[in-house]
Amino acid sequence: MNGLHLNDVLDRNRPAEPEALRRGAEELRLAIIDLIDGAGLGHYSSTFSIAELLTVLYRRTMRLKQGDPAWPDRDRFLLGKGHAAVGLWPLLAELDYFPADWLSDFGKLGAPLTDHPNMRTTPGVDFSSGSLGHNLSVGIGMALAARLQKRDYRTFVILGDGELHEGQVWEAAMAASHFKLGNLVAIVDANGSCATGSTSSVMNIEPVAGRFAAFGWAASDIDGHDIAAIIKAFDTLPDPGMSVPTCIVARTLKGKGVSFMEETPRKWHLGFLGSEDRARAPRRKSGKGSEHGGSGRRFFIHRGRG
Amino acid sequence: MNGLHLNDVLDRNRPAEPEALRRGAEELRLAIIDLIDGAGLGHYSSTFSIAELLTVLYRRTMRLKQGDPAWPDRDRFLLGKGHAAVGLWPLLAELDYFPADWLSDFGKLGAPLTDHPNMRTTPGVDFSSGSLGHNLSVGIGMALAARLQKRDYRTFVILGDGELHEGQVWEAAMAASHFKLGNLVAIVDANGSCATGSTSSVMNIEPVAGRFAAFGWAASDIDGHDIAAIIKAFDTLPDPGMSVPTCIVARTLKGKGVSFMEETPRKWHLGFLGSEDRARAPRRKSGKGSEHGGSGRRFFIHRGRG
Amino acid sequence: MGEAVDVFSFTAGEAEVDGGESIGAALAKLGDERPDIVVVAPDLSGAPIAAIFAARHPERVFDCGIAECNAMSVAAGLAASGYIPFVLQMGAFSALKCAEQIRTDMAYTQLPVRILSAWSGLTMAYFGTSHHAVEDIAITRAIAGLTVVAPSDPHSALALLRSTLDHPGPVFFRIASGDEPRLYKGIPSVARGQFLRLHEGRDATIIATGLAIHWAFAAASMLEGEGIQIGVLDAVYLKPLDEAAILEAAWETGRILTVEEHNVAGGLGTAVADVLARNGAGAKLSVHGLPDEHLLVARPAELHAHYGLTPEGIVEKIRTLLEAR
Amino acid sequence: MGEAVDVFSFTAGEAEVDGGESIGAALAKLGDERPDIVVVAPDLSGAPIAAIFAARHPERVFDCGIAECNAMSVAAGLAASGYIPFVLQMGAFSALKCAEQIRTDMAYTQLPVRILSAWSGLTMAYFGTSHHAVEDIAITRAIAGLTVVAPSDPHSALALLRSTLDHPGPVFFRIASGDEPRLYKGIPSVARGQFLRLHEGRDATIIATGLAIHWAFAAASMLEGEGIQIGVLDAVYLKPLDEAAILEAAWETGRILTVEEHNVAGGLGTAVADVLARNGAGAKLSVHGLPDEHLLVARPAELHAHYGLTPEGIVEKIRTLLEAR
Ligand SMILES: Cc1ncc(C[n+]2csc(CCOP(=O)(O)OP(=O)(O)O)c2C)c(N)n1
Ligand SMILES: Cc1ncc(C[n+]2csc(CCOP(=O)(O)OP(=O)(O)O)c2C)c(N)n1
Ligand SMILES: [Mg+2]
Ligand SMILES: [Mg+2]
Repeated sequence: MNGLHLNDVLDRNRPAEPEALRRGAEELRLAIIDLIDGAGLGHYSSTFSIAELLTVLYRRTMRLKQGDPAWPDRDRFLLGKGHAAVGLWPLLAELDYFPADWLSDFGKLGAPLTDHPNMRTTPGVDFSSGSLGHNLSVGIGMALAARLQKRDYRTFVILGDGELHEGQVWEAAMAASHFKLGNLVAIVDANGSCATGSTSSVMNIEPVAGRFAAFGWAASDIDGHDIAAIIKAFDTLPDPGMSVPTCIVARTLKGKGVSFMEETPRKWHLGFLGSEDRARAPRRKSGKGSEHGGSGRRFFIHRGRG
Repeated sequence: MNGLHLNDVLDRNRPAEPEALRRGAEELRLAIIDLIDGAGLGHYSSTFSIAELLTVLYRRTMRLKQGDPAWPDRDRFLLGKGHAAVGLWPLLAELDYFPADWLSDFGKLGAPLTDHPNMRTTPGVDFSSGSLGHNLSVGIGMALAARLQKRDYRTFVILGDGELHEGQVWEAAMAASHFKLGNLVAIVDANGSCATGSTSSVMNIEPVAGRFAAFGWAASDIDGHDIAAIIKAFDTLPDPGMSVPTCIVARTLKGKGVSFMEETPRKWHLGFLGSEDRARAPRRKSGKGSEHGGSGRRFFIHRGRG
Repeated sequence: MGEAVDVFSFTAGEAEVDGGESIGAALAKLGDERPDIVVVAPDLSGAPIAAIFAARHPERVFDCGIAECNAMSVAAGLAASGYIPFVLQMGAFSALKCAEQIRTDMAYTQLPVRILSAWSGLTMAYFGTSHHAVEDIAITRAIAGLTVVAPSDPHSALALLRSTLDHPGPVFFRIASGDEPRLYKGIPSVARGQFLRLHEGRDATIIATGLAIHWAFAAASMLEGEGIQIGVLDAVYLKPLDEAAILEAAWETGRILTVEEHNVAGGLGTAVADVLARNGAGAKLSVHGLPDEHLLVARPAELHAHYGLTPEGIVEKIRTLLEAR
Repeated sequence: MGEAVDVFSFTAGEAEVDGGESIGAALAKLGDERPDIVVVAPDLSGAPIAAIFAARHPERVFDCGIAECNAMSVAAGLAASGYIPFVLQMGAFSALKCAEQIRTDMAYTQLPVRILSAWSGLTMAYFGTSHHAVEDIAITRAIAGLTVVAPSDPHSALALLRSTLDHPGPVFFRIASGDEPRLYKGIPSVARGQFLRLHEGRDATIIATGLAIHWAFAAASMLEGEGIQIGVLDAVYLKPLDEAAILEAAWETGRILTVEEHNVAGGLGTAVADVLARNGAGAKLSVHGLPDEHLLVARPAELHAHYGLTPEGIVEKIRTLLEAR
């Protein structure tokens, strides 16, 4: 896929072009639409907000080994907001962590690729998630392990902004700075929305960077859809041997890339594209299209009548 | 006791003299020694660090009604660090919330006065505690109730500094400012020690006021043994109708008042005074003295051999 | 309609169900009558069960964000101040995540909090094991002073909601999706600690709870055509448990099958076994539910079929039970 | 010695017990042998079980402060990175407070975390209901993929510690105070899912766990003087449960008494009842433990006496059981 061979080590901050990464993020969105079409259900808007972040991480920033998801020196990646797992699958397939044809079984009974990440079924998933609020703690365990093993891998954790409501995140935030984990990087997907409404109107989390800073982190905001800004933030991470964990607050749009999702991101927290929606959404040329009729379904808010 | 009659309303910020309050705190410590002597076990050092805070709250600051622990307009008091309950019992007895002779049964099988506060057995306990980290959340419920009922009572919550490790405290801290609870006052007993060691060496919590401020509170430090400073902080609390919760970080000494406890507060987290210790500790003239021999026992650290 | 709809449709609260009330509508109506009812809903104030109430009484709804434990203790504080809080929780994150808050802040203190634990069992199974709520009967039944009920349709939900309203201690409602099809014609009258009888039996008795009672009832109807008479008891109360009904079933039909969307270790089946064994009732017991192992992840209907949690699966279990010895 | 000492003495880890090893000493020794063992201890790194290890291997001990849930998930992260973490927790704040972290981060993921849940049952009962750990058997047994063991003395603790060391999934150790008097002369050999037999029986069998096995053994000795032969089984494995031993006891002695420091709803008694009823074993069962109600608060010894959790109380239960029918 990416012109790489099995067991090639993919170095950190490899020279991927910003423009190629930008296109990669767009392709990822299209692949996500295809995957959810196949499964008949999925989390569009939560995944679209991190498309650029995931693309830069997997295609440029993280040290990985093609085809070897268990390589001990790989950088670790944890998806605290596990409901965006569908965004991982195309990237992990590209790394030859599993056969690409697994993608077509996404969401099926007994299939390895599931709606939330499961480390026991999907090679390349460093930890399972689904319950919000656990994975920053798990990341601390991995970062402590790196130090014990004198390895210099980094552990990246993407958290939802609503996920910051969970107290365990703050237990972990406290512990990460206490343990001086310069090898831990938290990325908050500040897409402004949780399930019920705008994150801060449901339960205020601002100032996000200010809160992490008070908990002992080096924290700053970036535009989470600006490839150049993401590259700059990741390229200039402190050495993993340093003693302050880094928090990057990525300001994003929930539903980014699909106009009607950007407008009503909550409706697209969970659903699938119905026929009318599909006509309006961007499509891959090769996209098989959904076999499902009907309009988008929303889990928490209300069920459409159509 | 305090020259008051049943059903007298005790106004907020009543004119209790600083010197009398200072003496009151000392008397409270002596009463605590007596109570623990009677029970044969108790939390000295955690209670001694809040003697001044409790004394000013109950003898000056809180609006209460003599003999009526369920008066709807009373200010509420929650002891997040429930293991300091023994410090409450003399103060609640003084308010005629229960007969003074209950004190002599403290800690006995079936007695209403227990090592941790139990709202179902002790009139005047606004909520039970024992598991650290819950009571700030409970206080939010009470503060929300005040607003719904259009009552202007305040809810005070004393938290241990180790208790701040619990994530639920930060869930509550987030919610209190979000709900604009100007009628909620958190007092952190920053005595510098949790069970295993110094609070911040076990798990750093500093800057405490800075963390609360980042979570939307008006927060500041005071000397928690300086009666004048405590009075000033409590007398100048914002009106309960205001929209920002207040956090007072009281810098205290764990074991304050007993030299050998101040020196090794952890050893006195839980224990009882043995004969040698008793000779060194301050005593009430009327103190009955313990029937227990032996030296102090420490729960978490190690058991003495003597 | 796409097939996704079965999985997540959750209309309770949004609409009248079959001309009757939904849980959400009922809660809102209770809220009209009783100013002491408040709702706490961690990032769920827009969910149907809470939404009608929220629209009518916004000042009495407190969303606490995605902080389930805080929501529980806040509710306890409200209850200690004279309110009857209904805390809406997702099944996977209620008993399992907040057991300590339930035990310590509600049960120990005996406060009238009501936990609406919705999307329990496999309702959200598609999302992975993290979203399975198949341990909650075991957890809640072990907490002294907690009442545990499990409505099986909107009508029994209403009956339980209303009849427990003034119970002095906490009540845990184990709700599946909340928009199960109607099972009871009218609002059944429920009494504390009693099962509801749906079908008279002679050859065996099925005791089922929640969604499972629908399959059980269908199974009994299927068997009736063959002349096999199966009693069906809806375990709407899980604690206190209807010991008298269990023993009577043991006595009268000699064979009992329990069915539930819960781990067979520690659920309704175990609770029934407990009653039988302690009372020396010699009935034959078969326990049907989710195996005590890592469950597959898929849509609920697929998993129900896979694990035999269907009328057909139950018929098969009954046949085996009838053949035993 | 003041009487307070009985309540809280907790020497495990501090010293050799009866010339044998304590849990803390054993853990430290394992740590010497195995560099992959780490300790996580929320504000408990100075507690005896952790302290010797901490003195010898400070770089492998992570105190997480009073944040039990975080400690659990941090341990899971360490386990996913090749370590065998031992998480020391207080009984009241382990299964009850962290059930979701156990289920989701350890059991779902099948990671080799060991939870040392100490001060369980009524060990800390003096501190109030918040410190009672009497729901943990019910909670842990309902979690698929979790192994649950309950050492009853330092020797069985060692046996369990060592024999489970390389088990691929998570293991929950239900430990009372950790310095119970010695019950086993040497280190017993334990096999996964099997009880230990302490006494041969004919008239009835007592199945007890943790502290209760001490009283059970004393009761059996008392009854032996009267010519009554009571089998005694130490339920060191609570999950998987020793179904074969239970059924054999039912078959051979016809009468079973279970004893535990746990709510009688959902504990060992319920688990044994479950096995009996599902297997149609007609044995008479009596379940002895803490009543399913608000417990008194006092020192453990006072509560044990109050609730009949003593050799004498057990003798009485056995007499009633022997008289039955
Ligand atoms: C502990 C827990 N509570 C509730 C949920 C249900 N849930 C899934 S996604 C979601 C909203 C998450 O918001 P956010 O973290 O901002 O993620 P986003 O969807 O915006 O990416 C909720 C409440 C969950 N998965 N885990
Ligand atoms: C949830 C919970 N975990 C652990 C404990 C055990 N415990 C009792 S007191 C204590 C230390 C508390 O430290 P701090 O909050 O600073 O209070 P202090 O004793 O200094 O007043 C601990 C860990 C508890 N009561 N609750
Ligand atoms: Mg968000
Ligand atoms: Mg302290």
